[in-house]
Amino acid sequence: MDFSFTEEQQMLKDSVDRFVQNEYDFDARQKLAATDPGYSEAHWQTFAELGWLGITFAESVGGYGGSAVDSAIILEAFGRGLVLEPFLASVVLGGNLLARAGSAEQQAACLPQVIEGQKKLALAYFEPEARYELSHVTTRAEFVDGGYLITGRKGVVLHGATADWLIVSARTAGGPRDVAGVSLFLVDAATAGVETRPYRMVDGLMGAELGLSRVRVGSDALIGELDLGLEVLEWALDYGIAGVCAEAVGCMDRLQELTLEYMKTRQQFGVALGSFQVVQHRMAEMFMACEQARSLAYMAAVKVDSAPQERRRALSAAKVYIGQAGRLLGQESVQLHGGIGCTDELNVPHYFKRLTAINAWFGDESYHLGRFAGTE
Amino acid sequence: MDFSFTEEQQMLKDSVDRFVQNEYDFDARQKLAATDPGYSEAHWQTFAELGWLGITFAESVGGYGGSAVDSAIILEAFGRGLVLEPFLASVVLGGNLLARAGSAEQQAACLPQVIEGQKKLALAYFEPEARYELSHVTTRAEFVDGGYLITGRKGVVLHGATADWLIVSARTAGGPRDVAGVSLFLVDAATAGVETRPYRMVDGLMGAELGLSRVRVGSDALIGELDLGLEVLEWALDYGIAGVCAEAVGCMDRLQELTLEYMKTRQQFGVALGSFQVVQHRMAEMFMACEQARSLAYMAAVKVDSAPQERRRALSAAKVYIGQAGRLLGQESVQLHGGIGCTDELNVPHYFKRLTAINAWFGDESYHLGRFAGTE
Amino acid sequence: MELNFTAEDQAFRAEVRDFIEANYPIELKRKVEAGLELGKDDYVRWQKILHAKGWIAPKWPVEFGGTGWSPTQRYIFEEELTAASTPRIIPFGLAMLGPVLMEYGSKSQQARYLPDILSSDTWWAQGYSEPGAGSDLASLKTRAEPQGDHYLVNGSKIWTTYGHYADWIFCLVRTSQEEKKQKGISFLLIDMNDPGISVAPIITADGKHVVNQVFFEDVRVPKENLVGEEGAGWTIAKFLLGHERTNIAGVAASKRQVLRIKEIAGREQSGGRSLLQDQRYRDKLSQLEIELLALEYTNLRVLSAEAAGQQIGPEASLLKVKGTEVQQRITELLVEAVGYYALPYDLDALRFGWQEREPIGPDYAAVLAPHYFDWRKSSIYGGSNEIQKNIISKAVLGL
Amino acid sequence: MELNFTAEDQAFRAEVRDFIEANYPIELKRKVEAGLELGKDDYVRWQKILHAKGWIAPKWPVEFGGTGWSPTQRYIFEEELTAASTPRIIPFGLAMLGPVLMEYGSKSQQARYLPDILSSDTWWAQGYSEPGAGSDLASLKTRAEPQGDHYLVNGSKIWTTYGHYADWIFCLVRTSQEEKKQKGISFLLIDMNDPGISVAPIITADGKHVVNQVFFEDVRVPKENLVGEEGAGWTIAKFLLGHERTNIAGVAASKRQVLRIKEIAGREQSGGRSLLQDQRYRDKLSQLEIELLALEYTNLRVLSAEAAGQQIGPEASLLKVKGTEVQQRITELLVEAVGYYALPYDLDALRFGWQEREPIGPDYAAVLAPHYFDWRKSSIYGGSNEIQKNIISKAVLGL
Repeated sequence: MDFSFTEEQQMLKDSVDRFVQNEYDFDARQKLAATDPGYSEAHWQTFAELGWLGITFAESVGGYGGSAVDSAIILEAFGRGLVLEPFLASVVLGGNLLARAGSAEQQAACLPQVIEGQKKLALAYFEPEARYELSHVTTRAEFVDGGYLITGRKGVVLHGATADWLIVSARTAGGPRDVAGVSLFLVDAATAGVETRPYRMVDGLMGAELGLSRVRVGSDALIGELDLGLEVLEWALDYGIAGVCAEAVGCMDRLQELTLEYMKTRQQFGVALGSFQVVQHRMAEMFMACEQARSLAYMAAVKVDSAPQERRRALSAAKVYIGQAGRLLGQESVQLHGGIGCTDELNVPHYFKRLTAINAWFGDESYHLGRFAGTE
Repeated sequence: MDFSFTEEQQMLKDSVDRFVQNEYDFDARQKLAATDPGYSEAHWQTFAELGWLGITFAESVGGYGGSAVDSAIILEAFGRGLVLEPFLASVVLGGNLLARAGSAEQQAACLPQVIEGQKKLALAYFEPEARYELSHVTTRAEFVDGGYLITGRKGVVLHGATADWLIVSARTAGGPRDVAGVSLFLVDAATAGVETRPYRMVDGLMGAELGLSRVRVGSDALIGELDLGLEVLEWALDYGIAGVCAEAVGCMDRLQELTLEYMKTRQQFGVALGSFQVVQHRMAEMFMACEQARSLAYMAAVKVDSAPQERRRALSAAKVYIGQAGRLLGQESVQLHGGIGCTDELNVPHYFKRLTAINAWFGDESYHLGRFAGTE
Repeated sequence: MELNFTAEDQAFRAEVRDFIEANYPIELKRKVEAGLELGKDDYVRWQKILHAKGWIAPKWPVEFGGTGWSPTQRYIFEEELTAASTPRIIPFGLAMLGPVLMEYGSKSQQARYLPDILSSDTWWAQGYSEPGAGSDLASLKTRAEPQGDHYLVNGSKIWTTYGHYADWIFCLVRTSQEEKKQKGISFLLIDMNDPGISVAPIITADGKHVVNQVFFEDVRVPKENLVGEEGAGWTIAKFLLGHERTNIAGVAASKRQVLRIKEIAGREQSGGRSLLQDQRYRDKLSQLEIELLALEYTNLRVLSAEAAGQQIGPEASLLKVKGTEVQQRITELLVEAVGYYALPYDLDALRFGWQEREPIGPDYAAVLAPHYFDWRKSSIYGGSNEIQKNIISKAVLGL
Repeated sequence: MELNFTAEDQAFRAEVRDFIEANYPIELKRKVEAGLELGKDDYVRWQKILHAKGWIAPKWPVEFGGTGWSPTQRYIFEEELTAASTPRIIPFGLAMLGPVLMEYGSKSQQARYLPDILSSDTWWAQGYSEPGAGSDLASLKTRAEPQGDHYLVNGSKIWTTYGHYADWIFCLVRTSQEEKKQKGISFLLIDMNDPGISVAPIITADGKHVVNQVFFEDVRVPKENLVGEEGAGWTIAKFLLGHERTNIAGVAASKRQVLRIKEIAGREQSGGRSLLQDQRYRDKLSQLEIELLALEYTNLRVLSAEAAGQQIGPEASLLKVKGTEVQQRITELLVEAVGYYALPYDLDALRFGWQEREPIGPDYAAVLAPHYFDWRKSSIYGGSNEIQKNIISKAVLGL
């Protein structure tokens, strides 16, 4: 029973913290968010050089053999800076899925370039009207002439328009909501028939709607087993949950610092706001929620590779708690800041927005409360 | 749109308030609660003399033609004093049910005596394992020799052991949970085969388990239509809900007074507890909850006689809100009183207990949240 | 106790409803229902329609252009306006400055300003808050130094709603430094076209421009623009606090929003059925509806007391706190309803709708998260909910 | 980061489990599982069993009779005791006075008192709170006037848990009136058989007698019963605050209670299925389980830090607040589970179970509402949750 980081992990944490500290002040972040790709390609190269993009991958493909705890360390630090780069999309979701279920050829073709920052992955699993039901897949992949023709629509693909490869879930058998019959395909984004419509999201990150119109891929584009893609997809999204939980803890931690600082300096009625007992108790509630969220985020990272039911139970618990804690921290920080907390120019509401977005990703509190109960 | 009381209602309220003020101080109440019937027969006679027992009944049977608002006025005042007498059981539940669905003969035989305080009614509708499902009736009434033989068990009959007549729900057709096939019977408590096991409840009121073993009643014991008893039963319980909502408002109001007084006088760290802002805001929350509960209690009383769906929606809304407000007021009052708030000798926890009991009667928050949604 | 409306009230309601149906422009209604941005023209257009009918200022005395309605009629009127999704009546002139001028203004001020308020020919803004004075309004610093026949105004006001539309602004300013801080405050009317005034937009968390910071640099304001005595500003501000609280609970608007939730949740899918049939979501909605019922009947109790001639006191604080809690909860449930499609952000779609473009996700989704973020302000402005609880604790509970 | 237990830890857990299974009397286990009352004999019996094994005081240094276990082992030990529904170890002697005597007591005090604490031959009570001094402990008034070789003690202590069982009581008393109020407080050991002491029962809201008020009237206490210096009482009390917090979160007990909820909700019927399958109830339970998981992992983080040699500071306040919130929520869900059958109240059934009598409702129901009422105390005693939030705000956040 040991919650401490290894020496390597501590060095990693220090290194990411330093990057965020030096390169990611709020104004610089906002400028980046307004650019066309919505993040910095230069930062991305830095991530690659510092080895962050390969942290969780096997050494055989050029990675560092780390775990979900390592990527959680990176994402918690990213959370503090509201980092915009597509680490979650390309490394945590796309990369890990490919590393787990992709063939040796697929891995060799893609992962080294992902790790070196030359190419990016995105995971296209959500469909309009699916809400959080993973088995709701209407995009179809037909087996034709020794390959597949994929047709359908995917929604809210995280960093979907800047990805070089898309991992797409498509139905190869069964009806629209059957659990079996969903397969995963690795699709080059430049393939004819792939159309992306990029947009900014409320938290400054980039999303895209994806149209697939008779997109032709070879039979080697299939990732993992035919019809059995859902299991590995769920695992990858649980990995994503561990990631956003860590990121949310970074957001909450920073929000708490910012609000605490404001409470100590902002004067009303001739005294600092922080001298009011109501403020003190509310800050204490925020502190407790943040600490407990951190505990569950650690648990989540450690349990990503547990047996499925144990993993689901842990990840859903963390997601529920962090959704609620994130709402508390976000709303209270805005409230305690008063009018200025509602303006675009202050950083506080942007943390609130990111926490709100995180709650919607990979299933909200209601969804995970249900999944949690189902793991008994 | 007028929330004010009529002159008669104001007089009624003053009169009940005066009674509670003079006759129902907490020590006297606790002594009464420890007696054998668990209440005062003398008080009951006073109620009769003051006309309270006939308030909602038609003048034709000796009543005063009042409404649920009138009985709410009485019960709100009773709530302030934690009054123990079986007004809810005999008048609100039993009396009103009989007045609505009983034959002219049944009414003439019973209601004048109920109004004059000579006899009491109790309503036996709940069965072990039924939880809040009214149609869960396994007690059977068989038609034999021109009358009925009733056999079964009823649980937690409010003031069941001191009642002279029991109104009993029993199945005359259908399976254990069918909506149709439940009938209501007026049973003399002295009939052979009726067995009651009385007990005190957590709030000091009296309940009873009821055993019915081939209890023979005439065909004239049937109240209302054969097999269609559930509808009138539900109406009577909604009348009961309006009653306990009003009583709960009285409890909350008094709890709030008591706590406020304590906050103004109790010193800690050299100042009154009420000078702490955290206490102030929590008292403000209690005030708001209590006022809103009062609004819904008025609504509940007025809507008792509305069309069924409108009635259900209003009564369920009130019950949910008052359950929650009652918990808040009860728990916070105890917490703010500190150690003394956890002792049997202080009145505060007894209000908390009554509010807790009220939440369980006639369906708790969860049950009524469901019924509320079902009225769309 | 009679909680139903009288036949006269019902007839009045029908009259209001008929008028709105006949006169409310459909293109305006569509904007309001979709939660899109209204411009100055939109507001003025609707207000002039009501003015033409004589219904623009129901709370004003009849001699100034009011309607002479009872509190219940006014309540019904507001209910019907909201139920029909009409634009809100901009309060600064009609609900705020108007009553102030009637109570404290000179005859000539009344004659000069009231008609244009009534006809919506002048757009007024409110100059209260300052960067350093939020909930602690009395610490405001904008100075108005008496100099001969005018005041020289220097300072800044913040959170000025629609300051960029305003022709005039009424301000709390400090005309004296020496006295107890409340006593040095005066109430001044300032022409927004005066030299030395500049307006800087403040972009709120939803990305929109509604509020502003207004700067005053050596602005010369004639002394005749002072309302009441010098130093009467605090008294006037407190008087206004009462008037600002008209319809503070926002019950009718929240009822309309609940219908919107039901419509949207009825269209959203969850596990093969509509989200509205999902018990977990439905329970949250039921809980909200019950809170709203509690608020509605509390509001009606206050209305009933008002109609019986009682003064509304700190009960208004309850309506403010619970009203905004309900409103904020509504915005949360709307965000929850659309799941992933709460995330795309498109400023044009938020302001003007998707128009000719294909929507990203369902067309109703674009406004929901921004509204959620933006509406956090409701528990901050108009006396923060913390201030309201202080008021309850002091004025009602005596703590 | 390694969140699983080591093989050694697992082996230790097995050893503890085996010992309990072999030595824990079944009739005691049944009482604890049903939530019934334990008498003095019950507690002492179990403590003597642990003492015979040498496991009664894991936190004590080995030279005084401790076990020499690591923090993780102690945690596992507590988990196993709780999972097996053993009676709680009465803390006043073992967890509280023991460490105080080791830190502040004289050699002769240690020699005189520690062995009987270890063997449970002396039952100690704690004399801290007074009728006028709740959360504000420093304002206590019980006086101990120095008179030659003894103190003359007058005053009263309240909320004395099992004071009616106690042979001895350790008290905070005022030995000086003149100094800053914390400084005049001393720590005194008093024989409950001394003349002038009387014990009055306090019946709590559940109807039970556990706590008492203890009165001191001209009680003569030898000066050798003073622990530490005169005036050191406040320092000792603060030292104790740390020790009192062992297992303050109560995770293992709450986990056991969650199993109990599942068992009861699995037996209760709701609409033709078990209550545990009712989504509305299940969601509340899931939410509770998630809160408990958050508490458990936070507790483990604190344990891990402690094992790494870090001092536990105000984090303990978090564990107290969240721990009692979870416990109280458990009692609420149990009451909800049984519906109407939460209402019957039978003091004998509450204390001793239904025994030969037919239960009213399910046999597990009688204790549930009384426990709910009684457990409100958990957020009041041991430093109320309000005090804990003050501590967090000051000691952690610097407000």
